[in-house]
Order: sequence, then structure tokens, then C-alpha cells
Amino acid sequence: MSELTLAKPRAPRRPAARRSNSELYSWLFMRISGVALVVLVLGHLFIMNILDGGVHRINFGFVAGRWASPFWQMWDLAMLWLAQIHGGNGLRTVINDYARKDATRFWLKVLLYVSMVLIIALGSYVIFTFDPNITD
Amino acid sequence: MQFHKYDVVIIGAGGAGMRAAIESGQRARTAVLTKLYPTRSHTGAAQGGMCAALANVEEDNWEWHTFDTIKGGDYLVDQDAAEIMAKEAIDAVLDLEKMGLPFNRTPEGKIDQRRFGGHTRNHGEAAVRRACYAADRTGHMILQTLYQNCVKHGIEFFNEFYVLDICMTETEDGPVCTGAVAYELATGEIHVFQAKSVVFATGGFGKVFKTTSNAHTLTGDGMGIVFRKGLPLEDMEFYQFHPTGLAGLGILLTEGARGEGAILRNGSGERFMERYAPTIKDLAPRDIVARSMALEVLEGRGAGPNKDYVLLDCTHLGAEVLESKLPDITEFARTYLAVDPVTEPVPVYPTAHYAMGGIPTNVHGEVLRDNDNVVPGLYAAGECACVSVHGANRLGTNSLLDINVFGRRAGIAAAEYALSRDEHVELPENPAAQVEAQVALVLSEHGEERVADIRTELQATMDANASVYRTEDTLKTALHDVQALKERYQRITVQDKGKRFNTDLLEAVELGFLLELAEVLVVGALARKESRGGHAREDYPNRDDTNFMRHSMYYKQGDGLAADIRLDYKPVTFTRYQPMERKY
Amino acid sequence: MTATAEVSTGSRGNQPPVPDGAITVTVKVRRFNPEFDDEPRWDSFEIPALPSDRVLNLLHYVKWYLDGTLTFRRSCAHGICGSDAMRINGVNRLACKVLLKDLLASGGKPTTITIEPIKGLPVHKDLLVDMEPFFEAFKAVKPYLITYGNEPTRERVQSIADRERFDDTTKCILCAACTTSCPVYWTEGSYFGPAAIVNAHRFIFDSRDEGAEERLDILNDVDGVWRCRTTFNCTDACPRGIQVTKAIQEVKRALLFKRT
Amino acid sequence: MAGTTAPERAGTSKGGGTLYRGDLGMWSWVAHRITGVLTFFFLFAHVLDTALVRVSPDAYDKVIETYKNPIVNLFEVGLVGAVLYHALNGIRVMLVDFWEKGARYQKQMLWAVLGVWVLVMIPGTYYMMVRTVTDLLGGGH
Repeated sequence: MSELTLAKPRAPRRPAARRSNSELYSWLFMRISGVALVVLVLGHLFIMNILDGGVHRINFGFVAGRWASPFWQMWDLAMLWLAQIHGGNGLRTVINDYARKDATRFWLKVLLYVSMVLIIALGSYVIFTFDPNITD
Repeated sequence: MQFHKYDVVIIGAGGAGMRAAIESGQRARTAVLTKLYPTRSHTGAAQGGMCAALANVEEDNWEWHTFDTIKGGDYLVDQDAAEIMAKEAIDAVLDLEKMGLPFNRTPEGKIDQRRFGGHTRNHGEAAVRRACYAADRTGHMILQTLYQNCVKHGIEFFNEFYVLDICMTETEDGPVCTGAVAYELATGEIHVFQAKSVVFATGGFGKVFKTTSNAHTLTGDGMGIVFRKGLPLEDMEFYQFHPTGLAGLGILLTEGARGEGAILRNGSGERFMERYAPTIKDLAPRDIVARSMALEVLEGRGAGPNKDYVLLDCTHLGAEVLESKLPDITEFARTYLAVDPVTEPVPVYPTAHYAMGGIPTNVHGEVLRDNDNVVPGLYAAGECACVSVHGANRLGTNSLLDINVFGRRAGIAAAEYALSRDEHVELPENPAAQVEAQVALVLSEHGEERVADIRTELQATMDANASVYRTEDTLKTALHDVQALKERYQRITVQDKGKRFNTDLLEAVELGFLLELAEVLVVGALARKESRGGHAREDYPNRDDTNFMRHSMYYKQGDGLAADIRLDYKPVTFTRYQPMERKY
Repeated sequence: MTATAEVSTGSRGNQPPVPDGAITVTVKVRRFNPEFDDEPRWDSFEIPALPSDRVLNLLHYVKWYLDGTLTFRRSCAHGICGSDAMRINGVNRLACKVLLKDLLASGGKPTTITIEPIKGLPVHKDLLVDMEPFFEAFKAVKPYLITYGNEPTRERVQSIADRERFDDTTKCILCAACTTSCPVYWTEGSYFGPAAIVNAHRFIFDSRDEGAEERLDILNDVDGVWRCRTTFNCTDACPRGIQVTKAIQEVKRALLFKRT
Repeated sequence: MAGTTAPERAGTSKGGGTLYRGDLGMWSWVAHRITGVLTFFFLFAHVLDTALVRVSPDAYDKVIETYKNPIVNLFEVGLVGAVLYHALNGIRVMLVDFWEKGARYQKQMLWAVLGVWVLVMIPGTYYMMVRTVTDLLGGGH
């Protein structure tokens, strides 16, 4: 069957191009990462602070033991990235809400993004290059 | 002083003003001047519906609607105008629907309709479902929809610009309207708007009464301005009292409640309307119901500790009907009287509601300067105008209809008139002089009378002496009081002398209009020695078609507040319905 | 009490008779007239009033008998025109919909009512604020029926259920109580605010409307629905009982899942 | 595009005035913000201290010792409390976002959040503090 090419009489004429969805994605990311972080962070806190003597058993050896397992490496890596971006994005909205001047807003955000990148880079570097046999 | 030039200037942004603006704004350069924000207008308080013979739920036609309107108005209606209104009602409703108004729907998805007072099938046989409605906030929806469409069409509003005068230029062919003068509330600055046509849509003057459904801002400014210009006002003695105001407060409970089946009961629980209007009972026109209620109370059959009100019984309607079709009035009763209509009857008493009279116009909205001639360039529509489609008593829903039909007509006529003129007619010399003097006078120190005192006393005497029932004596008392108050008004003072949002000044100016219109109302009521529609004289209980089947026309003679009022008459237009006794 | 004590006693003639059953309450009003004042200040007035009085009655008492310069907007006085939104005892309310009996201090203690202008809009004078930014935001969401193609001769057909879908948001009276209760709106940002979204919702979910996509695009913006933090202040403030937050959430979900 | 962006409100927030007595939801949001920001700042410190494992076991152990200090231990309880509230309220917010009836039950859900928080924090605090307290009181073994 050949297709009719008549214009639909009530077809909407779409004005203007779709804008950016960035705020939508940022909002959605907060929810998804939030769910993941509930598990990751609460699990982490439970293990580190409550289970089996809590913080008192933690030392270099404990860390070494944990990061010997790729599972815990991945856990900590995911937690690092998600928490940084989740928190960074949260702080971005706080800055947006309360910064009075455009200049203030800009510089605060620069500071935020730079520190986020540094921390994520440092954290990832530490997790991947951890050497249990490091010597003084 | 600032100066503006437009084709059309519309004064007032309620239903009629915005309906006119939508038409005019698409044809000519239009400005809308309003002392409020448009969405604050009192059209938004209208509840029940807007009648049109759509015949969506039962057989109906616009001729029946015409007849009901004429009979409801006690035959003082100009029948050509009533025909136009009933005929154009159908398109008026459909237009609103197309503009987006969310009417309630029938199961088939058409606009739903319900019964309303005085609207009947086949010339009075039984109540008919004619009122198109959106729950009990039809007026709110109309106002919002019209405002939305004004936004859509980019209508230019001057919000919180209080028009205090219009400009009239004398020409060879008589006076022509050439503009308006407004006081900008935000700054205290005077603005002159030169225009080819001016449309008044300023609403009523219900604030002459104490117990009223009207907003604080309904002070008859437009009618007052026109009257002060020596132009006539028509049928001002006909003032409608809505039967069901919350007792003591005047807040409106829609007639739609009775349309949905609510019943009025007196102190002993009797459905007293069966005695006064055996056929359509609680759905009789408002004047009849209001008088019946007042009589019940006068004769000692009222309800409550002081037996000074009757009861609106909605309890048998059920919570679901109340919540879905009458949610707002249910809430009003709960909020303001702590009465829950679902379980107990609501105390009600007639409340001042609507001015049938106003600025006389023809069916195009053109303002009359006498019985035969119009003022070129001057238009009026809505409650401030008198076409006259309401005669001596307006039927419920016909006001929302009036603003849409005649608002539209006035908007079109004003724009087309403006487009037909190449040049603006020159403004009179010093167009703002009078307003400047008026404002300066109010702000100057010239007495110690308080605006609130005079207004309170005015409202008290009007409630006591010129409301549902009137006699020679009460009206004379009222006239005496009003004139004494007018004299005291010369010595008012306001505390706020500033320029920024001086609402103290605003209230003082408004009171001046109220006093003037109250006097016209009382003078007219005294002169009309008969009972007809909303005007009920105890001393002349019958309708007198021989002497009074005619419109009253009032002219201000001379200058100043204490000037005389000249009374004249204008014949009623008949087309096909001869006056009959009015029974329901 | 300082300068206000003089005013409170009434400088012009007698006060109106005090009705039976009246109680005296203190009304503390936030005053500011940029014409004369550098800073906002508090004024207190002692007012005899009945428990059934609305807060608007108290303000009228002040304006009419104590201090004529007190400035506020009002019109219908029964909650349908939306003129007199103000902050009463810390929350946004319509002055004509709050009764004194609901504000009385418990146990017969003296009652003080604080009244301030709504937050987040520039104060013009006393309780009267600049509404223009509010209405600009309203206009920006295209708050009118958008359709394409030819109009039908009769009414557009709409089922009862489709009509019901957007009933709640048609109640809006544009009083700004919701928008100016929103903590995000108070800050310097240019958030559209709840009222604008409510009015967009009213059309987005109207089965007759064909402009939903345009409005959703607008609300998808930096200043749109994603700035909503679901604090529910707007729902609490709405004098018409509109479930404002719910409406905003429905717009968010429309953007997320299907766009209407 | 002109006409479709919300207007700026210059000179709005006149200082003074009373605190807005908002809905419970507003206070839950205030708490959510505060706990979020605090946790984020802690995260900075925590990544830095953990990074010391790349320097030397000694350096790391030294820093970790401070975590075992009674005062810091108390802060840890606070941290857990903050994170737990942020997590629970975050779940509430998501239910408001995605559950049809979420908006209607937001207050009940807030009470549930606080209830769960208390129920978890009581044993949580006990386990986190028990060793520190016994050490402090000179008990042992």
C-alpha cells in the first residue's frame, strides 16, 4: 500500500527545538545514584563502624585485606565516584540557590568542580595502585 | 502627567472588559485600564452557571430563554436585546469552550447543563436544564479563561490604574468621547489616555449596601464617572438581592445549589416556597424568592435564635454531590459559619447582589446620551451597563451571559468605530485638570470626617431603608441620610498623604461614587410608585403598567456633589411578548 | 510599645462601638514604605474583635480607624479573588480566609497576630508587593489552550474522566501564596515557582490541549520543575486546597516518562 | 528565548521578618540539605586520609588512630546519623517522586523515616560506642 502523504489537518506544528535535558538528567542521576549509595554507603558504614568491633579494628592491614578482593575494590570505587558526583551535584544546586552574584556562583562552582575532579582522581588512583607491600 | 494614545481604551478587566479586549485587541491598538489585577475582578465570584439553550441534556431553544428573561425581568426588558442575548448565548458558551473553559461534561462528553431559577421549558411549564457550569466556580473559570486568552493575544493591561474621569470633546455633532484619565496607584501619577473609543466595563456598586455579595472594590466608579459627565443612568432603583447569602455575612451561596435540589426551609422546617411559587418552588426568580424569605422572617417564621434568617437545606443531596458540584459553597459555609452543609442546613438571608440598571446602551454597547442619541466613541458593557436585558430583575446566570455577549459586542463595535476614524478627535483643553483637582482636594486638610464612618452609615441606612422591601417612609429616611452624608463627605480627610499606593485616597474617592449612586437609587425608588421585579414597594404592592411600564433615566443637573437629579423616562422595546401577570 | 502607642489610641474621633463578645488582640504588622522609610519596622495595634472575624476585618479596623496609611490589597473578602495573600503568624494565608478564632492563644492568654508581606517579591508598601514577576512567570508557561487545525463547529468533546484529570489545578486564583512559600523561590534564583507550574499542569493534562510539549520544554529548563524540592510548603499554603506539590510531581513524571 | 524564561526578581529578599513556619516537608528538606553538605565535606577528608595508604602503613595507621579517639568517635555517630537520615529521607523523596500516592502520604512517610532512624540509631550508637566507653572507663579485656 502506498502511503498517503496528506498533511494531517490537526498535526501540531512544532515550534522551537527541544531544549537541553541536562536538568532532567541531573535530577534523575540524583535518584539513581541515591538508591545505589543507600546500599553502598550504609553497607560501608555498617562494616567499618559497627560490625565486629567497628572502627577499632581498622588499620593498614585491614585495608590491605579488603582491597585484595576485586569485589571490595569495585565497591569502594563505585562508592567514591557516585558519592562525589551525587554530593557535588547536590552542592551545585545549593550554590545555585544561594549564591547572590553571578561571579560568586561561577567561582564557587569552579572550586567545586576542581576539587571533585581532584578527589575522584586521587581516590581512584589509590584504589587501583594500592600496594600491600609498600615499605617506608 | 503622562500621555498615551490608543485606538481603544477599555476600563475594567472583569468578564465584560476582558471579553471586549479579546475582540478589540485583535483588531485595533487596545489598552485595558483596571484598578485591580484582572484576575481579582468579581466575575470570579460568580458561581452557578451561564445559560444557553444548547439543548445538550433536554429539549430547549433560545426563544424560551428569551421569554424567561423577559418574564423574569417583569417585562421591563428591552425585548430586542433579550432576543439577541438568548440567541448569541449559544455561541458565547461555545466560544468560551473553545477558548479552553473547562465546563462540566455529560456522559457523552458534551457541556453539561443544570437547572437555574426562572429558566423554564416552554414558557413556564417546568424548570429546564439550561445553565452550563463548571462546578460552582463558573465565574472563576470564565475570568481565568478570558485572562488566559488575553495573555495569549498579548493584550496590553495597565494594572492598578484607577480611572477617575473620561474626556469629552464638544463637536458639531454633539459630545464625543476622546479618552480617559487615570490615577496610577503605584506612583500617584496622572495618566491621560487619548482614544478613539472608550469602553466602560467597571461592574456594579454593591458596596452601597452593608450586607452584600459584592467585593470591596465594587463601588460603581464607571457609572459615577458617566453620571458626573451629565450622561444618564437607567433603572437604578432596580437592585437585585440574591436570596442565599450566608446569613449576616452576605457571602454568596449559588442558586445552583437549589438547581441541584437544595430546599429553602423556614424556622419550623416548612418548605415555604411551595406557597409562593407552586410550580417551580425554590427555583423561582430571585426577586420572588428574596421577598418570600424576607416575608417569612418579618412574619416571625425565621430560624435561629433571633429568627432572622431562613435555612438552605442541602443535606439530602449527599456528600458526593456537594463535593463534586458545589465544593466552594460547601467550603464557604464550613469556613465562615462553621456549618457543614452535608449534615446541617445553612443559615441564609438575601444579600445585595446585582444592579439591573446602569449606563444606558443600545445593543452594540454604544452609550446613550438621551433616549435616542449615542455618544460617539463611548461604550459600556457588563453590570455597569443597562442594555436592558435584565429589566426589573435579572435571572440567575444571565449576568455571565450578559458580559460575554455584550462584552464581545462592545469590543467589536469599539474597535470597528476606532478603525473607521482616521484621526483622533482632539482632547479637550486640560483633560487632567479635574482629576488633579479632585485628588488634591481629597489629600488636602479640610475637615475631620472619616471615610469609614460615612461609608458605614451609608451602608447601614441603605440596608435598613432601601433593600428588599421599601416604602415611602423608609426611602425618605434613606434619602435624608444619604444627603446628610454627602454633605459630611465634603469635609472628609485622609491620613495617608503619600503618592505610593495610597489606598486611603482610593477609598475616599470610591465613597464619593457610592454616595452619588445611592442617592440616584433612592430617588428612583421613591419615584417608582409600583412594585416590579427587584423593586418592591410595600405601599404600592402591585405592578402598574399604565404609569410605569417604562425605563427611568436619571440625569445629574449642575455641578458638585449636591447637584440635583432630573428624572426622565424611556419607553420599553417590545417585540413579541405582551406583559402578563407574573406567576411561577 | 513605641511610636505605635500613639496611633493605637486613635487620633481621629471615636472608635466604632465594640460588639458584645469582642476580645482585644494585638496585631503586629510589618510596615515598610520606601517613600519614607529606610528599613522595615513592626507596628502593633490593639484591636477589639469577634472570634468570627477574619484577619482582613482586623486589618480594615486598623486602616479605617487607627492608621489610614496601612496598605494592603483586598477585594472579594471571601477567598476567591486572591488579592490578600500575606504571611499570617509565619505562614502564607489569605487574610479573608483566616478567622480570629483559629489564631487565639490557648488558655485565655493574650493573643498576638503577626502579619507580614509574602516573601520573595519586592515590597512596594507594607503588605503590598510587586506582583509583576509572579505574573511574568505565569505568562511564560503559555497558560492558555493551544490547539492546531480547524476548530469544531460545536464544543470539543471531553469525557467526564478527562475533565476530572485536571480539575484540581483549575482552581488556582493566582494569589501567589504557593509561589512565595517556596524556599527555592525566596532565594535569588529565577525559578518559575509553583503557581506557574500549576497553571501549566492545568493545560498539559487537558485532553483538548495540543501544546503540552511546548510547555514541558519550558518547564524542563534550568528554572523549571527540576528546581522543586518537594518541601510541600506550597500545598500547605494554597487557600484553594490544590495539591500543588502533587501537580508539580505529575509534570516531572510527564517529562520523565512519556511527555503527557 | 524571551518570554519563556522566568523573570529575575531584583532586590527581593528584604531582610528581617520572622522565620517562615513552613510545612514539615520544609524542615525535612532543610535537614536533608544540611546532612548532605556535611557528609560531602566529610567525604573530602575521608578520601584524603585513606589516600595515606599510598604513603605508608604507618602514616595511615596514625591517622586512623584519631578515628578511635572518643571525641571523634562521637562525631562518627553523628556522621552515621546524618548519612542514615539523608538515605531514609532520600527514599521518602523518591517515593514522593515516583509513587502516585507519595505526595499524599509525605507526612506519614516522614514520621516513618524518623521512626526507623531512631530504631537503627539506638543499637547503632551502642555498638559504635561500647568499646570506646568501656576503654574510657578503664574496663577492658
